Amino acid sequence: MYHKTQREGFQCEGSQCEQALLETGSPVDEARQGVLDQLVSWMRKRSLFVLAYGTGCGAIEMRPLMTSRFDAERFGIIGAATPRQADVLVISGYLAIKTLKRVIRSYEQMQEPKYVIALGSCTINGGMYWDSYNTVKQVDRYLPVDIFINGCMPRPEALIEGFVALQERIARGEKGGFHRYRENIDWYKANQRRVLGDQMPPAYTYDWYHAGGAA
Amino acid sequence: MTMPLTPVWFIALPLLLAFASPLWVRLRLLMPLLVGTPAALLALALGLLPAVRTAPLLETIVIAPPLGIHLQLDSASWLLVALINFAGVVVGAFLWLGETEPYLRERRAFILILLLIAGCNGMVLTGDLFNLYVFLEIAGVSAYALSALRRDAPALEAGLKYLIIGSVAAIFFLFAVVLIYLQTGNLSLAAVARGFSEIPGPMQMLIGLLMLIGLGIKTELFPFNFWVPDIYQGSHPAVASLYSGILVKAFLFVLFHLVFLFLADPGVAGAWLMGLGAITMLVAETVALRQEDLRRMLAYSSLGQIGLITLALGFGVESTTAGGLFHMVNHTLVKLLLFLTAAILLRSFVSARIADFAGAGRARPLAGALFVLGALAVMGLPPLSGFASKLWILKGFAEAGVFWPVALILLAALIEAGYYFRWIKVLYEPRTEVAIEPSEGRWAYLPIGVVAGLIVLLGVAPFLVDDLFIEGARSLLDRTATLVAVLGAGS
Amino acid sequence: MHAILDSLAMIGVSYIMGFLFYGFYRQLNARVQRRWGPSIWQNFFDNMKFFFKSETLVHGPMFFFGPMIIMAGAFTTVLFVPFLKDSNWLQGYSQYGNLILIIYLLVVGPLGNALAVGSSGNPFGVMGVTRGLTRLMGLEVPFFLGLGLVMLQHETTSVHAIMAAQDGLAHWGIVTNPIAFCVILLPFIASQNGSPFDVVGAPVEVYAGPRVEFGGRLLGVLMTQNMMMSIAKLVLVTDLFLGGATNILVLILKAFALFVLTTAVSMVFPRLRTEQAVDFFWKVPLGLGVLGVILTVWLPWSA
Amino acid sequence: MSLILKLFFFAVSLSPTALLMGWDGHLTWTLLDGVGLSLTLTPLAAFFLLLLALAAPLVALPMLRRPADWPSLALYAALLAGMQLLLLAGDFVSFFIGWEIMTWSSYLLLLRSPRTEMATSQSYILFNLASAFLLLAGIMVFYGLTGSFDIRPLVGPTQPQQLALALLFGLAFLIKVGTLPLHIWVPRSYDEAPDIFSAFLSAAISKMGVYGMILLLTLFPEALTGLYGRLLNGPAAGYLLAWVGVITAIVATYKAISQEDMKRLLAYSSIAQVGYITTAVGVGSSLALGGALYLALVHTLVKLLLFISVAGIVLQTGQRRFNDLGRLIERMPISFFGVLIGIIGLAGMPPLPGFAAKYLVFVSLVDARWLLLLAAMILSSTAAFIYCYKLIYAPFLGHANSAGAREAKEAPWPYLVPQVILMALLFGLGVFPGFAIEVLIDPVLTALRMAPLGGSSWAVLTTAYGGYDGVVLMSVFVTAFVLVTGLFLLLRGRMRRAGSPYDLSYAGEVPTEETPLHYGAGMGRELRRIPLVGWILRHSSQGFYLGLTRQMRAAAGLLGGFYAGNPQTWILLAVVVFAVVLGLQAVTGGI
Amino acid sequence: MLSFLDEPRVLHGIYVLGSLTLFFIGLYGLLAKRHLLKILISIAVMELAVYLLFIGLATSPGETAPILSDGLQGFVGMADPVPQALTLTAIVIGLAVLGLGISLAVQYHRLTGKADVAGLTELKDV
Repeated sequence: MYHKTQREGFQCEGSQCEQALLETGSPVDEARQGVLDQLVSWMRKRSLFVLAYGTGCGAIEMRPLMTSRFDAERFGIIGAATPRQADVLVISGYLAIKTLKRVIRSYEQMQEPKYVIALGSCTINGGMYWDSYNTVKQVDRYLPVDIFINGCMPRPEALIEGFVALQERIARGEKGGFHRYRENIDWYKANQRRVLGDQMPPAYTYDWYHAGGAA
Repeated sequence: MTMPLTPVWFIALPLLLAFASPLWVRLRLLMPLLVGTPAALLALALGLLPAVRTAPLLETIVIAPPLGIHLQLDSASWLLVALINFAGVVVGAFLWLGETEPYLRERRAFILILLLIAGCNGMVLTGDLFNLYVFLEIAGVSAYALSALRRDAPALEAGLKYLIIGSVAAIFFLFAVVLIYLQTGNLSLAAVARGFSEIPGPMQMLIGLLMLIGLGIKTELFPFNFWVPDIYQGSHPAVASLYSGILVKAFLFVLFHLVFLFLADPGVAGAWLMGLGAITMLVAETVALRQEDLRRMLAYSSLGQIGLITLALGFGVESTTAGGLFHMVNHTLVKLLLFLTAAILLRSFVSARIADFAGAGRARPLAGALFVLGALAVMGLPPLSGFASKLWILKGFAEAGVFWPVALILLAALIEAGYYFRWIKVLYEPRTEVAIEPSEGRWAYLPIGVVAGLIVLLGVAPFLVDDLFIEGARSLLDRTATLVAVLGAGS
Repeated sequence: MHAILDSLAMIGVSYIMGFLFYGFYRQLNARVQRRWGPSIWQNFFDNMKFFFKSETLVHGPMFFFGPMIIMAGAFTTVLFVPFLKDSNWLQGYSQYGNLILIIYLLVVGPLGNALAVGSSGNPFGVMGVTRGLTRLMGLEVPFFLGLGLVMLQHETTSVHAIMAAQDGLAHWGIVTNPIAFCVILLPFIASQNGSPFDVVGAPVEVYAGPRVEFGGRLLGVLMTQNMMMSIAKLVLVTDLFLGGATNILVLILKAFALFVLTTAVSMVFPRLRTEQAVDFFWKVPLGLGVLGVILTVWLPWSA
Repeated sequence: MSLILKLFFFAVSLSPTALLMGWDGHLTWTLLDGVGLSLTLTPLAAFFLLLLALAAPLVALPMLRRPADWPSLALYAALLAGMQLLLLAGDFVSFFIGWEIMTWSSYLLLLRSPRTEMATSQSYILFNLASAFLLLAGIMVFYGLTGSFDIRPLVGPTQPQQLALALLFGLAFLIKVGTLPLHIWVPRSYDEAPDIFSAFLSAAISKMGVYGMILLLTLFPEALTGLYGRLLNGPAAGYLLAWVGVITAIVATYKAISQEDMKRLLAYSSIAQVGYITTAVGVGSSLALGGALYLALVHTLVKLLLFISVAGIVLQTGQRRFNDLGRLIERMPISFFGVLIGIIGLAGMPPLPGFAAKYLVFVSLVDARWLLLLAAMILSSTAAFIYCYKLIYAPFLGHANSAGAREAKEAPWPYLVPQVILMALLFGLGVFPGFAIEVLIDPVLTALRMAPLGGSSWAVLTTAYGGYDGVVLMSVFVTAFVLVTGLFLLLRGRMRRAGSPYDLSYAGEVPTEETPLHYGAGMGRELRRIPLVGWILRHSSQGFYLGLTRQMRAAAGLLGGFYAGNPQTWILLAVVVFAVVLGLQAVTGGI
Repeated sequence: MLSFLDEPRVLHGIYVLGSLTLFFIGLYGLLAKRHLLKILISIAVMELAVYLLFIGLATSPGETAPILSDGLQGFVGMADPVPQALTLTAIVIGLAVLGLGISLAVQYHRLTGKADVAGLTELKDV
């Protein structure tokens, strides 16, 4: 149930592309099937550095993950201090518009391959903030989410399950969300601009993608 | 008509020419003669040098025996005479070429300067106590008048102050002369010297004290020198250069001449003078630290150097005495340089306050450079002449194993650096708004340049002249030789 | 040829030892905290993952060369530390160096990297570098004083000679010169970026410190050199105080023992602020060092 | 005309080189009765002449840039003449003459800078003249003892005599090198001097103090040991000197860290470096003196390089404070490398010769068993890393903080040529640490009747305590570097250039030009919280000298009161003196 | 009855006392009076005291003035001529100085309206 507003519109360049995006699964990357690639995927799977972005109440659920009780480190999951070092961005809960800018900025600063996990109902459809004027309802429109973990809030066990699911995807060599972001950068940027207006973060990544992405 | 070239010309010539001044005004020869007279005397001195080096020249102009004027030109007094006349040439040339203030280029100034030179020459040459008093007064009166020549309030004030203190000094000196005559019945220096030891001790003491105060005021020693900065400040710098360069040197010479001649053992008096010299030096250098007026600063610096010379001469050892005489010469050169440069700067910048001199060295590079050279020389920095003489003095003390004067001299030099370099820094202050006017009287730099050249030359090659100073020191110190020369071997 | 093989072997050994030791450290840490902890290979995985990141951000040439310099410094350090005594192998170029050179080589790389940090333009990184340098300033004093005691004891700066002098347990440095060992122990932990003194890279306080801008493959390089450098230091201390080793197993054993000792200290103390750490070094280890100097040099019965 | 003059001036600046190559005689010049100058070139002096020969033309080159400041050039020529006289001196008089010419000409050069303040110039000249006059006093004592000005060892001096000499000469030279309580003239003058001339001040002129100190050692029969015997394994008198040096180094290092101005930082770093040299001289063994000479050589090269680079930066940006610079690496790459090599040498990092020098000093301290000194020296030399880093970070890295820094261009070639030459020299000496030992230092040590350090080849630095091989070290490092870079580039994956300098990981924030991103001046500020460092930074000896100045001025005012009166006061004073003396004489029974 | 006054010792004693008194009067005036002319007069008085002392002590009772007039060919029974000659010279010089001093003082007064020695404050330490 969406609350449509002028600011957060669905009137993008055509609902086809939007629909296509939503239906696109995560096909296995055709190019990456060699032994080395499998090995690399396996390494990636075993080592996930998490940039936990405490956007909402989900932040409180992130902490126990690292403690003795849940011990995410046994999966190779460990916190990273800066986006440059992180592999996974965890959006923990509802995303205010003010926060969105920072989240986009952080996401764009991460080095590929990078993944996004979104926690809770709020990131899926706004959840209890469905009619808030300043909360992003559907994170997927602004950032390519790989895994949604539903619940309000999801317990750490659920979080671990989500991480394991992500690890399996990585191990399978599926294309991550960052591919989607790269290929549909114009769409994402348009969505972002619609919400953020002149508060848009710098267009470094946009320029980079458009320049062909080669150093 | 052949005129014998005798020392009497040193006194007679300037006097004669001075009193014939109306003639020179008419002939427009005033300025050339102002330079020419001392120049001629300098030439005469140089001509007499070979003779003086073999034996002192004695001359007695008999009025009626035993009355007469005794003149005595030995190696020591030759140095002073040459120095006095050289300074006369330089200052005269500066006044002539430098387009200085008109009152210094008139007849009055001409007379007074020549009288001053004559008086100084006379003081140095005379072998007679009373003549000494007379020449002292001649020099004194001309100096008072020279100070007041500008006739504005500061100049008159300087003249008056100088006159009062100078007269008091002369009275004390005269008192001493009277006492000496009453005790010994003689006025001839040599004769007095022979009989001086027979005067009872307390009377010797009294005479000594009177003499010390009389000459102490004139030679600017510490507790008697408070008048100096005022006079130097009130007078034209060129005149002040004569005071510092000629007058004080002549008095200093007289003081030590008397001390070394009268006293068979100058040890005690020498120690007193050394003490006074040291105090003079330290006090003057310290006070100079605060001076904001260029002329006063130079005055205090003069005092400090006088103290140094007194300290060196008072020690009474050949090497310090030679060094002291050398330093006298150097100090005269340096003070000529500094005061004349100050005159140039004062003309351009009107005020003598330190604040008004900011950037003067950049606006007047040549004057600035000359001032720096003079300052370096006066502090005794090599390779300038001040260093050579200071080294000589220090070496004398070190040879004798007496180190406290070494320490004091070096301390004083350090304090001296404290204010001289302050002035140098101000001279080269970056200041853009210094108006660079076209400099008039470029020729004024000529005599100063000559002095500067001499300072450098004497600093680099003092060996050219060091014999003169050694001989001078010997003749100053060697009492018996003088007595024998004047009074005959039998005395 | 031998030299090349030997060098490669040293680099390999130090790398393997490095990630295994750190893997062990993480395991042990987890067990102390009643967790399972990651696998002992976890550091290797992390390292490899970074090496195979498909994107690496650079801020300019200096930013790129910094990690290269630090890596080259790590290689050089490793090659100048003799791993074994009485052996042809694992010697590297150690006979061309000496103890003081090694101590300085340990700093060359980090300073090169500090340039890269600076050129990134991130103030947090530079702040971290400054903290690192400050800590270095604090720890080097007692550390070097301890080494000075050792150099004095053996009258040489050659690590080979010092190792050779320690034949038999009774002649081990830790026995003959226990004060020196005590003096260097805590600074040694700090130089390993061990726990009470690890404020340099503290994520919460300075946002990861010097590494704030490094990601991808460059971070991989930094991790690698860190592990190798640690091993080089461990081996060095083993050489100086534990009598060196004649074969690789003994070496690993001794180094591991030392590692466990430092780990034990690391795990139980909370983090100190930089100035606290420096002050601590200048009071406790340095005081101990001064005591050592008085005992070994100043007192009349000492040589 | 101006070109010819410039060429002439450049030729003058090459005169130390010519002297070094061509001098093989003995020249005498009589000054006064019994005082003559005799000029010879001893190996020790030749070493320092070499330093001068290195510094003179390299400093002259940037000085010749248009528009030439002719007075500066003339003064520089006088300065060079004075320093050569000082080095050639076979007797103390010429030594002193050279010393003084150096003092005043450098002072006048200092005044050519528009930034020089009164306090600076006064402290410069007063301290240096105090040094000169102490020297002269020492010379006089020496003359009193030996009856000659020739520089030669004393024969059978008593201990008080030795002490007097050591104190006078020692203080003179310590002022010149600027050790601790006597250093306050250094930072100000190095900072405010003309930018290029600072290089010469730090590189060449301060070395003359070092020359003096080593010369002083040769005056005594057993150098420092003869003075108060031995302490542990070194001279007891030297122990004091060494502590003076080390404390100087420590304090100056911390002061350097807290500076916000490039040149002042370099000035304090000079003080610190010369502190090391003082320490080494204090140890006095052959190893230590070798180390001292080596340090002097390296410091000359490094400070020339750094000051010239910094002068280039100041010239091009018009800024000299760390806060106002930044990110010049892209605009002034050669200067960047100059400063980089410079700080590596300054910090004593292995591939460069700074390490060799420090190594010798460390080993000599171990040899003398002065371990506490060793620790203190390590404290200073590791703390030096901080200011070294600051020196390269703040101007070249980080973010440009002023218009000048944003629009700067590379320094002109007269600044770059010396930098390149110096870099090459430093690099060469670093690869061949034994070269300096064998060719430059051993002859000096032999001449001082000390054991030469020797070495099997130029690549090796050898001591009894072990040594290292510069060539192997360098080749290993370079190979490793090439290998690592090559392997890295073999890895697959994209390199991505940051979109802008502000593309920073900044807690999700977006920094802009206005964000205070540059950490230049603040660097090291937190060091104040360390008790010892805080104590050092809070204290200064400046207050003492200010107090002294105040007291002098007060005394001047007091005494000046005498001169302020009117004629009656003066006469009264004279009469009172007269009466008092007379009365005293009467009381003591004279009359 | 007053013939004891003719004894040289007594007479000389009186001269000494008298001239010293005069000298101190002059000194007092010099130190205590503030008018420029009074100061100059005091100086003249001091000088006078010295002349008197000189002449007085150099002359014994009964000696005649040392004037070589007709018939007198030698200095017999005359006072020592030297002090007389010297004093004459000194008086001339003193007169010159005094004249110069008074002219300066008068000029100074005309220029500034001041005649107070304590008012000479144009030149001083700054």
